[in-house]
Order: sequence, then C-alpha cells, then structure tokens
Amino acid sequence: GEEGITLTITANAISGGKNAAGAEWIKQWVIPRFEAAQKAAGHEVRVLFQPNGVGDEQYKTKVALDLKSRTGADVIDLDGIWVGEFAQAGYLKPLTELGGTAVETWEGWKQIPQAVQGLGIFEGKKYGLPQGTDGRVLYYNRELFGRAGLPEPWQPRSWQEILDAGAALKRLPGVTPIQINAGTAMGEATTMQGALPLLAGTGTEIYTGGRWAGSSQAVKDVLEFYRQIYSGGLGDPKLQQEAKGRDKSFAEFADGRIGILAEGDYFWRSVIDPKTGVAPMAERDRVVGYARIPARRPGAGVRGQDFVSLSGGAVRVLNPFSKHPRQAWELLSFMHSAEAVKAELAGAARVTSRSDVNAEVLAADPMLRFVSEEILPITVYRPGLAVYPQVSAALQEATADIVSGRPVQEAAAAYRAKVEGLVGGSGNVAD
Amino acid sequence: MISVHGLTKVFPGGVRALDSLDLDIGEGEFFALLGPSGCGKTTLLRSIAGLETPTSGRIGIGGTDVTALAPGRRDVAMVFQDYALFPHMDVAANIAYPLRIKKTPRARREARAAEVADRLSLTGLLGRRPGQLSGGQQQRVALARAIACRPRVFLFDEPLSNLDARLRLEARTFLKRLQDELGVTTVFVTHDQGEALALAHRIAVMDAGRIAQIGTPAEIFHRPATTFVASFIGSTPMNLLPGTVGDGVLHVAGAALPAPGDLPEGEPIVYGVRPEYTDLSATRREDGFPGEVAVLENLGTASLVTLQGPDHLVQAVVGEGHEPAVGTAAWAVPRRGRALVYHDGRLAGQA
Amino acid sequence: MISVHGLTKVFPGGVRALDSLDLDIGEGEFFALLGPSGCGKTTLLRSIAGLETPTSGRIGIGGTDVTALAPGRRDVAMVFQDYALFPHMDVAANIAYPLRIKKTPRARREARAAEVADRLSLTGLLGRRPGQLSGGQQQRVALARAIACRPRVFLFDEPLSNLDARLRLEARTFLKRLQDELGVTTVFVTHDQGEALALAHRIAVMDAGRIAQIGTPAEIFHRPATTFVASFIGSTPMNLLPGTVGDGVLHVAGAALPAPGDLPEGEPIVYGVRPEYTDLSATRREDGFPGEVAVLENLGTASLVTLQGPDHLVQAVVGEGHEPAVGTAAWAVPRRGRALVYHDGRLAGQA
Amino acid sequence: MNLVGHVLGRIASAVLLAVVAAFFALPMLWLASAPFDAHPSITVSLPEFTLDNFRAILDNPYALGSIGNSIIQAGGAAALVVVLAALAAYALSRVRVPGRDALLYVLLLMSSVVTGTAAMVPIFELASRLDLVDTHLGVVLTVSGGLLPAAIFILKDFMDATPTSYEESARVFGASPLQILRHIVVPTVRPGLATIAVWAVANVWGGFLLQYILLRDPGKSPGSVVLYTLYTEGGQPDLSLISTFSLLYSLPVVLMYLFVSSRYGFRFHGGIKR
Amino acid sequence: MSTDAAGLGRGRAVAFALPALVLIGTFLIFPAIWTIYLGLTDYRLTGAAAADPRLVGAGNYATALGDERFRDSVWLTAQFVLGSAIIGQAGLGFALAWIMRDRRGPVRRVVEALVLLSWILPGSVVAFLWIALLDRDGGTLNALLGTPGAAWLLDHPMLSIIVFNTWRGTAFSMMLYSAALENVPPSHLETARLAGASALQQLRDVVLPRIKGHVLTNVLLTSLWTFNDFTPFLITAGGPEGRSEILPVYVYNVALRDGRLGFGAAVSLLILAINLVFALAYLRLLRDRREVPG
Ligand SMILES: Nc1ncnc2c1ncn2[C@@H]1O[C@H](COP(=O)(O)OP(=O)(O)OP(=O)(O)O)[C@@H](O)[C@H]1O
Ligand SMILES: Nc1ncnc2c1ncn2[C@@H]1O[C@H](COP(=O)(O)OP(=O)(O)OP(=O)(O)O)[C@@H](O)[C@H]1O
Ligand SMILES: [Mg+2]
Ligand SMILES: [Mg+2]
Repeated sequence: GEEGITLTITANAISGGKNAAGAEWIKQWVIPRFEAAQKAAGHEVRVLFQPNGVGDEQYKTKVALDLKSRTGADVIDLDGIWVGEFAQAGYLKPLTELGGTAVETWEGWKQIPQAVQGLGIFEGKKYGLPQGTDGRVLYYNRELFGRAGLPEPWQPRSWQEILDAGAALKRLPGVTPIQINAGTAMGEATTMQGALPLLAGTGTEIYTGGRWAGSSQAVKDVLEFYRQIYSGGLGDPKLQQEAKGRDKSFAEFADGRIGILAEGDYFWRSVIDPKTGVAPMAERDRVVGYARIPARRPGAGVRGQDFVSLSGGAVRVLNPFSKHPRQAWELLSFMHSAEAVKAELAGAARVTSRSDVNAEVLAADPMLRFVSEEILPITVYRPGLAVYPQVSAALQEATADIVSGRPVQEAAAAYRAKVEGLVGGSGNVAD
Repeated sequence: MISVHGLTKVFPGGVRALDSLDLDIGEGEFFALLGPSGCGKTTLLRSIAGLETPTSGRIGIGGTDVTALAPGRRDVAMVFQDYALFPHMDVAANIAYPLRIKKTPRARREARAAEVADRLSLTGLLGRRPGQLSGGQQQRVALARAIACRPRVFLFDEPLSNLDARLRLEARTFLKRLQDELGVTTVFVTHDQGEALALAHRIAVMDAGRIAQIGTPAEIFHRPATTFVASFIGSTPMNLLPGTVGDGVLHVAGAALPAPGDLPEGEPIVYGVRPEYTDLSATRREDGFPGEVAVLENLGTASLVTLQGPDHLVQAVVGEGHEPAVGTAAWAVPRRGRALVYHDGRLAGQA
Repeated sequence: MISVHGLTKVFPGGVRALDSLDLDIGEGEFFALLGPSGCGKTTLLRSIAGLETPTSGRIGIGGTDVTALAPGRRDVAMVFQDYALFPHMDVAANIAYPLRIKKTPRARREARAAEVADRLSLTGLLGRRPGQLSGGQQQRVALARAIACRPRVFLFDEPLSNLDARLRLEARTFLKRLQDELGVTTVFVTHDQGEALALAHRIAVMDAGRIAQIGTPAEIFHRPATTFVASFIGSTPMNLLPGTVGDGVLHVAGAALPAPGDLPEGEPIVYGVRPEYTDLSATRREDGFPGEVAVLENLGTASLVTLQGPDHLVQAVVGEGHEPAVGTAAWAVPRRGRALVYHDGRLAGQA
Repeated sequence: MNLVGHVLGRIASAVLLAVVAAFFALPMLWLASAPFDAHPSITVSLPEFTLDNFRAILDNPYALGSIGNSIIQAGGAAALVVVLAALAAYALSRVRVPGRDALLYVLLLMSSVVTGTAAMVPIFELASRLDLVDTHLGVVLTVSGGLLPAAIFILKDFMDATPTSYEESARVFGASPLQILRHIVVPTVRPGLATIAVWAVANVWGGFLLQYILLRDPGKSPGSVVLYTLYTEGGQPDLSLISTFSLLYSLPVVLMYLFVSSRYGFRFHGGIKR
Repeated sequence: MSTDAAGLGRGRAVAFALPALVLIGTFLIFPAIWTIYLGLTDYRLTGAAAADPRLVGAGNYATALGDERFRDSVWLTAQFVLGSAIIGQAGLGFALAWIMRDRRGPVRRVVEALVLLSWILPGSVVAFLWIALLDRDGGTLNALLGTPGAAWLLDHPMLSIIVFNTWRGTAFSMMLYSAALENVPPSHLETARLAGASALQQLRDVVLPRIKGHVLTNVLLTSLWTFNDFTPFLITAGGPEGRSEILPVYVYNVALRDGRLGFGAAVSLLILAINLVFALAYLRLLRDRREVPG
C-alpha cells in the first residue's frame, strides 16, 4: 500500500525572497525529519515543497483555482480569515473527516488556547491548525514623548488621551503625531490596525449574531475619531493615500518622525528589529514603548473591557482532494509539534499557537510576552466569511472619505449603503 | 505554337478585360501586343502564363491545351514590368532561382547561371543585389533569369518601360538580337508603337479586349485597318480629318481630293495621312489643307509643323532647312497614294 | 530672367550633384535641361524652386537674389513628375490650392480655377478626384494648378514621363502651344532628347553636375560639342567609332575617310555620324564601314539597320523598300559633311 | 528654403528632441545607478559603488534560472506567434475570404478582454483539463492565443504591402505556395517578422498573473514572477535585490532590441488599407 | 487554379490560417465564451457562490451600470485613453516621427532607442522605475524640480499614469507614423511649400489626409491596448481612493481582490462592448475615407 507516497506542502514563502525563513524551515527541517520519521516507521514518503512569493490575493487565487479543479498541495498555508469562505466553497473539509481519529487524539490541541484555535474553526468545525497569532498595540517613541513633555511609560485610558498626547507631539517640528492606518491604499492594514480595534473600543464587533455593523453610532464614533486625527493635523493624510504608505510609515517611525503608531507585534519583530528588521532601530528596546489600545472610555470596549485588541494569524489546512489524507494529517500534525514549531522560530521570538512553546521562547522578549499575556486575553478575531473582505474594503473606503475631508455623516451613510449591497439587503445589517 | 481561342476574361468587378479573343502565334515568332492603357494586354499575357483564370475560352501551347494547367507547369518564362527581381537574393541566386525550383543540383545550376550571365555581360555583377544595379542591368538580370530555365515561350510585359529614353533604344536592339539568336517564341507587351514596330515579326493591336488588327509592322504601319489603329501607329500621330464624298471627289477640311473608287456618295468619311507623307506648300493649293503655322517641333533631322486651320489641326514633317516661320500661312498637301480613306471607321481605300 | 552662378550642391552623403554650375535663362524662354539619370537635373530645378539649399553659389530670378528666399516667396510654380495632385481634393480644389494658400477670396479663386480649367479643357472634370482621371488629364490638372497662380517661372520635372507613348506625343504639342501663348519663362527637365529637341528654345545638356553644352536644338543636334552629347542626342544613337589620323586620312573601322584640317597626326580620334546620315551600299566602298546585317528595326517610314563589323557595330537608317536582308554583307557610308570628328572627347571638326 | 528659418527650425527640433530624450531617459536612470549602490534607495544618486548586489542576486536560487525560463517562454511564444501569424496573415492577405476583416476586428477585441483578469478561471480550467498546468508549453500556448490576433493584424499590413509580382514570378517558375512563402515572402517581410517577434517577447516578458497561476514549480517561473518574490516578510521591496534583478532581467530584451534594430531595423507598415 | 498571386487557392489558404485559428479558437474564443457565461452568474472564487453559482441573467450588468464606481471608472478610462493613447502616444509619436522624418545619424538612433526601450522593458520593472521617479520623498523628479514632498501620485494620479503610459507606449505610434510618413510623397509637400503653405498648412492639407489610414490603425490599436492596460495598477493601485481606478484595475479589484468573478466577467464584457463602440466609430471614419478614392 503505502509504497512511494508523495506529499506536497505549499506556502506563500520562498527561499531568497518573501518569508525565506519559513521556506528554509520546511525544506531543511520539516521535510528531512518527516521523511526520516516515516522511514523509521516503515513508510516510504516523499515530501515536496511548492514555494510562492507573491501578494496574498494572488496566492489566495492560485490556491482557490487549484482546489476548484481538485488538485493542489496536500498541506496548504492559508490566512485564518479565508477558512470560512474556502469551506463554504467546498474547498476545505473538517480535519476529522480527512485525518480520521488521529485528529481527535492529537496531543497538540491541549497546548492551543481555545481563542487561538478559533482561527481554524468555521461554524464549529475545525478546518485548520493555527500557526500562531498576534496582537495589536500602540507603539510610541519615548524620545519624542520626552521632548513633548509627556509622561512615560504611557498608557492611555481613553481615545481622548491619545488625542491629547497627539496635540502635545504636534508641537515638535517634522513629527507626525499619530499614525492610525486609514484609507484603501493600506488595504486590510486599515481594518486590522485601525477601524476594527477602534470599533471594538466602542463595544461593537463588525459581525455579531449574523448581522454586520452598519451606520451605527459606534461606526460614527470611529469615523469621528479618524476625523479628529486627520483634519486636526495629528496625522499625515498623504501617507494614507500612497500605494506604499504603510512601508513609508514604518520607515518614518524608525526615523523618529512618528509619535504614536498602531501596529501588530509583527512591527516589533520584523520591522524595527535592530538586526533583522526592514527598518531597523538600533535603540529599539530603549526608544520604543508600547501600550494597550484603550476603549473609547474605560469600560466601553467589547465585553465591557477597558482595553481592546485585534488578532489574526495563519493556519495550515489539509487539501480535501488529497490522495493520502491520513499521511497528510501526519505531516500537518508533525509540522505543529512543539519541536517543529520551535525549529520554525529558529531562535526568533514570536507568539506561536502553542502555549508550551510560547512559555519557552517568549521569556527573553518582554514585548512579546506582553502580547501573549496581556493582549491575547482581550483580543478579537475577524469573521472568516466570503463577504468579509468586501465589507472590510467598504470600511476602508469610509475611512478614506474621512481622510479626504468628507463629513462623518455622509461617509457613514455611504458605508451603510455599500454594506447592504454586499451582504444581501438591510436585513443582514445591524441598525 | 501558342493558340488562343475565344478567350474571355471578366474580372470580379465586372470589367471585361478580354472579349472572346482569338490569336495564333507561330513557333519562334517575336510577337508584339500593342494597345492603349487598359486594353487588356497584360491580362492576355497573364492568361497565357496561367496567372489569370480565363472566364471562358481555351489556350494551347505547343499543341497541348494548358487552360487548366498551373503556371509552373506551362514551361513559359515571364519578365515583369518591374522585373520582380528578388531583393534579398544576389544576381547569381536570382538567375538560378528557376533551376533551384526545378531541383537542379547546385553545381549544375551555378554553372548554368554563370553561362547565361556571361552571355548577357553580367558576369561582374553576379554577387550584387538588385538594389545595387542600374535599371538596364536589372532588366538584363530579369532576362537572364527567364533564359536560364530554357522555356518554350518568353512572355515580356513592357520590359523596357522602366528604362530611360536612351537606355530604352539600346535595350531594344539588344533584345531583338537576343531573340534572333535564341529563336524562342516571344510575346511582348508594349504601349509604345515605336518599340512594337522596331522589334516584332508581327503585331496585334488591341482595343478594349479585342484585337483591332494583326499584321507585320509594315502592314500595320501602311494599311491600318481602322481609324483606331491609324491613330495609334506612327512616331508622329496620323492626321485624321473628317470629310464627305461628292461627285467622286473628297471634300476634306477645305481641300478637294481625288476619291478612291466604290465609295457611296454623300457619306461621311475620315481622311488619314501621316505627317511624314504630307508636304507643305507656301502657296494656295486646291488639294492642300489651309492653315497657319502654329507650332514647330524639332525632330532632329526634320521638323514637325502643326497648322491651325479654321476648324482643324494638320501636321506635316518637313526636312531640315525647310521649316516655315510660325504665324505664316501654309497648305498641307497629302502625297499621292499615301492617304487612307476610312468609312464607318474601317479602311475603305487608298488615295 | 533666371541666373545661376557657381551653384554647387553637395548632399550629406558626399554626392556632388551640382558642381559650380553657371546658367542664364532669358525672359519667356522655354528652356530644357537634358541629361542621363543622376546628372543633377532635378537638383538644379529644385534649387531654383528653393526646395534644396545650395552648398554654395547664387540664384537670381528677375534680377533679385533669391538664394535665401523661402520657396513660397519666389513666385515660381513647379509641376512634378508624379503631378503631386492631392488625392483628397477634387480638380477644382487642386487648381485653386495655391490661391487658397495666398488667401484669395473664395469667389475669386473659384472663378480663376474655372477660367484656367476652361483653357485646358478641364471644365467637365472640375468635380472629379485625381484618382478618377486618366494620366493625360492628371497632367493637365497639374499644369492648371501651376498656371492658376500666374507665377513668373514654370518649373517642370519630367512632366511627360508618366504618360504612355501616344499621349506623350500629344501632350508635347499641347505644352509647346501653351507656353507660346503664355510666354512664361519655363525650365523643363527631361531625359528624353526627342522631347527636348521638339519643345525647347534652348537646351542645356548636363553631365555629372556640370553643363556639357548649351545651345538651340539645331546646334545641339548638328554640332554636339562632346562625344557625351553626341551619344546622347538623336532619336537613334549616333555611331561613334574610334580611329586614328594618318596622312590626312582618318582610319576608322576598316574605312579610310577624308580628315578635316588641323588634326594632329597619329592621334586617336572618335568618328561620329548619325544613322540618318549614313547610307548603305551593297558593294564594297573604301569610305564605307564593312559589316554583316545583324538586326533590322522598323521605324515606320524607314528602317534602322545594324551592321556587325569585325569589332564594331554601325547603324544606318534606310528608307522604305530599301531594307537589306539580314545576314547579307553591306557597307555603311557616312554622308559628306555630316560626320563629326572628336579629339580628346571634344569636337575637333566636321567631315 | 529660407536659411535663417532653416537654422532656427533645426535648433528648435534639436532642443525638442533633447527634451524628449531626457523625458524617456529619466525613469531609466534608477536602473543604471541602484544596482551598483551599496545602499540603494528609490532616489537616483551617484552610487556608492559595489557589485555585492549582483553577488546577492546570484545567491538567490531562482533568479538566474527564471531569466532562462523567461527566455524559453517568451522565445517559444514569439516563435509560435511569428510562424502562425505569418502563415495566417499571408493567407488572409492573398486570398479574399468573406468577412475576413470583420473576423480580424472581433478577434482583436476579444484578445484584449481574454488576457484580462476575468477570464482567469476559464483559462486555468482549460489548461488544467489539457494537462498544461505547470508546463512551459501551457504558458506559451495561452499567451500566444492572446497575441495572435494583433500579430496577424499587423503582419497582414506588411504582407499587403509586398508586391505580388515577386510571387507571380516565382510561381511561373513552378514554385509551390510553401516555397514561395519560404523563398520570397518571408525574406521580404523579415523586418516585419522581427518587429512582431520583439513585440511578442516584450509582451510575454513582463507578464505576471497568467504565468503565476499556470506554473507550480518555481524552477519554471519566469523573471516577472520571481521579481515579486524579492520582498521581505512584511511585503516590503528589497531594493538592492529588486534593482539588480531588474537590470539583469531587462538585459536580454535590451540585447534583443539592439540585435534586431541593427540587423533588420524596426519597421512598420500599417494603415488599414483595402 | 486560383487567381491570387501565390496560387494558394481557398483550400490552401484555409490550411495556412488553420493552425493560428485553432490556437485562437482554443485559447481565446473558448475562454471568451465561458467568460460570457460566467458574466450571467453570481460566480465567486470562494464562498458559497463558488460551490453553487446561480444564474442571475443580466443582473450583473444592471449592477455594474448602476454602480457609481463603475461609472467613475469608465470616465477615468476615457480620460486615460484620450490623454495617454490619443493625445499622448499618438500625438508624441507623430511629433517624433515628424521631427525625425529626414534626420539620420546618432541623434535619431539615441532617441529611437530610448523610446523603444521604454516600450520593451518589462512592466513590473518599469513600474518600479516610475514609483522611484515620482516618489514623494526620495523621487528623482522632486529632486530635479526642487519640489520636495510633491506627491505626484496622490495629488495628480490620473496625470501621473497618463504621462506614464505615454512614456510607455509612444514607441509603437512613433514606428507606425515613421513608416506612414515615408508614404507621403515629398512632391506633395513640396507643392504645398511652393504655394507658400506653412508647416501647419502642409500637415493639414497634405500629410493628414494621406496618412489617415495609419492614424486610424494606430488610434485603434493603441486605444484598445490602453483600454486594457493593467500596468498603472502597479504604480497607483487604482488609488488614492479610486481616483485612478481605470477599468482594468476595477476588474482586477472586483474579480481578484473581492473574488467576484461573475461580476468581473460581466464588466469585462462591458469593456468589450465599449471597445467595440470605439472600433466601430473608427471604422465609420474609415468608410468615410474610402468614399474618397485615392
Ligand atoms: N485584378 C483586376 N480586377 C479588376 N479589374 C482588372 C484587374 N486587372 C485588370 N483589370 C482591368 O482590366 C482591364 C485590362 O487591364 P490590363 O492590365 O490587361 O490592361 P493593359 O492593357 O495591360 O494596360 P496597361 O498598358 O495600363 O498596363 C483594365 O480596365 C483594368 O482596369
Ligand atoms: N537627397 C539626396 N541625398 C543624397 N543624394 C542625392 C539626393 N538627391 C539626389 N541625390 C544624388 O544626386 C545626384 C543627382 O540627382 P538628381 O535627382 O538631380 O538627378 P537627375 O538628373 O534628376 O536624375 P533622374 O533623371 O534619375 O531624375 C544623384 O547621384 C543622386 O543620387
Ligand atoms: Mg499592363
Ligand atoms: Mg530627376
């Protein structure tokens, strides 16, 4: 039976390019070890890696086309947000249907917090294994804070306190006080780092109880906050419109030209890391501070929280059309073993999905420990539905409207009209 | 050698380029097709070559019916007006091209090309491209290419018309000698009557898809069968003047001239006489056309005088030293026996 | 009227098309520029028009120096070989175009176009496009356009060469009359010597950017100054045979001929005689060039006979009915006083 | 010609040409400086000269091979397009088929739509059913289908402009249609074929989406796809790699241009004539 | 036997054209018909509609025509085509061909090489070059003009991509017009000059009527290509706020980013229809020309 089985892994990672470390891990660590382990167990298994190095949309399209024509890799990397729409399209099946009883009895489940498991769950069924997660915080530049006479360490308790800090920073020449992503050029970053955390701070989620947030007071409050920043001279509207605006905001923060920046922990790890970052800050640990994102007012956040955050993360799924689903599960679970996950980190610190690994690897990095301990408990995930990207886009457009000076009322109404069109009528929209 | 029967060609647009045309050309004959632009000369030539499919009629070459045969299998060679030398091949390759198509071995065809080139004094040019040749040289290369494949029939479509006046005269003599030597049946299209007269054994004058007259150059020149042929032939245009017959006398443009026999009385006729056979008189003559000298054209050894009459123009050729002054009165007198009388457009007699 | 002094034109590629050329053309003169292809005729004409900037030298028209004047301001009209009629304008608009550019009011220019068209018998064609006209009609439209703006000078660049042989003869006479009537100074380029002889008051024969000879048609025809001009002029090419002077006698191609005075003894000369002035003798003659009749070409009222000698070709024109048979032996005898002797390429005497 | 006006006109046109040349050269300066700069930024500056970037790009496992793939795919497509378009254009130019021009226009219009994003699913499914996914041939065939109509359209103009007397002459000598095409037509329209080949290569060379979707093995990816991998984890362009690779990746088309323009010259006929 | 020059005949002509037609049929017409079908459904790449697309008839078309973003996009595309294809590429291409018509030597070769290079360099590379050129902070243009901080791509997105596309595509027009101008008989120009016509009058009276056919071919092809040109996406991504979202970018965003393939297919067909209107308008002009025998 199992003579000469071939399994394929695909991911948006490629040697010498995008996510090179991930690609190396698969090629150098996962494949040889898994093959060796299988051999030891008496199975002849060959594992191939199909790298990619493109934009997320293109990667998603290619994977979808593969699955649509019932081909493709056996183990596939996906963004957690795509799980729902892929499942609806029949491109994914619950893990248990594919991997059999081995799935239920996998040791790893115990190590993945329930909230994080949610990344791979759609309509109550587990479709994928989460690779890791993250959290959003407010970064601030301590030096600028010092020069602006602001207290430090800094932890705002309401939106107003952010604005106040911005007003103080505004007095420094050549400094953009606050960068909260807005506009369509930033794409999903606007929703993730801006609109949704703010919305959570008003106690609302974008999709609850089968209905999408419309032009509610919550949405208007969010837009009003944007307005205060971008028409009050606290943010740089141009930055929100450039195609490469987000990259530029990174560079400016690293340069000490942005006071406060809302970003995920990825920013800390990969952007301003003194050694490996794309916009390295030699004095990161000394200069950069971080704070939880406050609710609009204390206690006004979702679940009555004082502080809020938003999380995302990638998952790995099994191809339902795999010829060898059980072996594929073995491979998938192998890739999520504690040992493998540690190897994937390759010494770097990152919030993984496994608590056991986190406890070990985050010890050295206070920022990531902060995310893992302080942020994950208060965080929110996005709905993994097919129309979500479009609703998100509508939300981005609404923020873009604000940045370009349109009144809050109008932008909110336009947003609501769009959402109604997208989700099939006002019945599916709250307020 | 070539026989054409009832050949008709109607082009898709409805133009009847050839109209039930019959023609027989003998073995070894140098045959000219002459006629004004658009009369169908090229169409006839191309039909013989097989490049046009006749609407009806038959074409035979050397006794076999070739009407349905592809051009490449008719064993004819054609020289086009623009020579159609292949611009990307050198002279040697151009000359050898027909042999290459016939799969002659390379060595044989190179030898043959060199031999033909030598005969046409092209040896020094074998390595050149057509673009680097003068018009006269190009014409000789085109001839060489046609000769190289030793066809049964040569077809030439105005091969001299792209040469300048001087070269044309030289090429004419050259072509005539070549054909004499090779003895290959040759059909030659031209609209220059001088060329046709000088070169051909026989000439067919065409008009609107039909043949107006076939004959030797002398027949065509001296006894043009219709006013159309008469007006077309001659290095200076023939005087053609309307007149009537009355009492055995022709009344033409103010002159009374003797009439040939059997012309019906009172009928309109056309009186034709070549300027070369018209003499000028400074004094009034009954048998002369009156006029005032309007134009004098130098022909080299002679001059062409145009007389403006009350309502006619007459031309006469006068020898060197006999030119009248412009503006003086003169009478143009046809030479006896040299004039032609046309009735209903056809030759009715000589006077 | 037109004076050209030291005109030189060197093209960017280094071709010296005109080489320090001097020329004076009188008021109302019909002046022909004649010469082989590439001798610079067109370049000279275009320089007069202002379409080429001379490398050095001056050009005057009507007494004013126009060397630096734009073409549109020289008050000349030019007719190109291809007529250059604008295909998208009808005949009336084509004729009126120069007036339109000169901002003549519409009514005035329409009237003028109609008047000129009437003179050239184009009235019925005013509404047609050039594509719907025959070659002869196109030529007349081009003339009408040139006439319409009443310039001081007409410049014609081979206006007849696109017409077929028949039309060319008619157009020639027409052009000659028109120029006589209008009396406008006209410079006319051609490479057809027959045309130049027939039309011009004076002819300049050009060779390689220089003028080889200027003179009336008769001068050029009867006393060509160089062998180049001699070979170029004449409706059949002049016989030019090399020979030597010895004891006051010319030894040319097997014949002994009387020499004109003052030729240096023993020098090589070239003996020229026109075929028209060469008679054929069937019997041996001391003063005749021997040869075998190789080619016979019908010229209409005469025939051109080519004799192949041991190492020369001689041509003679014989009258109707006197044609020898091909292959027979004959002697070509130059007529007394009609032969020209050239020494060092220049005319040295008449014999 | 008025001498002063002539001189002024020459000066004016020279100035204009200089401005145009600057306009066209300006964007390309970056490509000339950044690859040699130790710290390339998006600003054109005198480089702090180094060849390290080239060493780095050579270390990339896919970079050099991808240029080879581009050559295979673009070359294959260009060859296919030139051969098929020449045959078809010749036939269409010489034989009157009813509705020929309308057909060409319709195909031309379709080609622009089908090469767009919306037809991705049909094209992918087609390729996958014909077993062409992840093959060079699949890329070559699909891009050729899109390029052919315009190629036929342009080549037909070339064919229409060659005098038919060449072909008739060869035909009287007994040459077959294929011989005529080989011996006479192809050599005389060679500049046109070269132009079409360059145009086809340029079109395929930059193509990304179709190639990305049709190929699986990065060892078969063309340069356009690999160029997109030269981003960091955060989706930021790695300027030193990108500039260097861009230069290497542009080099073959530049060389091809130089070759073709010196050998045949770029020449267009054109004009819809009938 | 046949009447065409090469003796092809209908049968062999079909055989010559067949390989190309088969390839076109398979990889062009077949997907096109499929796309037409998709345009009638609510098909999506993912989600429930991917598994089970429903026929919506003309629904997509109604949605598109009613969508403000689509209409804006049509308008932007019209500006883009008019600005970059007709005025930019055809205009500049003609100007270059005209200026260089009787110029030989290094100047012409250099200008031609630069123009042609912009045409053949790969699109993705070219996009980087222009982003680098127009960048707000480090852009070469700002450095040259001394306008640091001028955000060309944000403040003038359409102008930027119009200039870009002019830069990108002028080569084709230049080559075509160079060939066309060689067909204008010099004697016609000179006749006009002798009559005293100015350069503009010469263009109007002699050149343009003569090269009308070339102008039409050129305008037809360049507008068609510009209509469907996706490269501007790589520079502005349709932004800011959709202010440079021309139709191909719109389709990309709809079909790929939003995954609405059925709708995207419908929009593609609307683009085809607009192209068709263009083409018919050009052909109409052409027919007007043909009434004038040349
Ligand atoms: N392919 C064609 N389609 C339609 N009509 C044609 C075609 N070829 C020739 N004709 C017409 O047929 C007639 C005869 O043409 P042909 O070319 O045989 O004339 P020609 O005597 O050779 O004239 P020319 O001296 O001008 O060459 C003309 O009226 C011409 O317009
Ligand atoms: N624009 C040009 N550039 C370079 N050389 C030229 C140009 N125009 C003409 N010539 C050359 O100048 C010489 C004279 O040319 P021109 O056109 O005046 O001759 P032509 O006597 O009119 O000849 P044809 O009878 O063939 O018209 C020729 O050698 C020609 O090749
Ligand atoms: Mg003909
Ligand atoms: Mg000339």
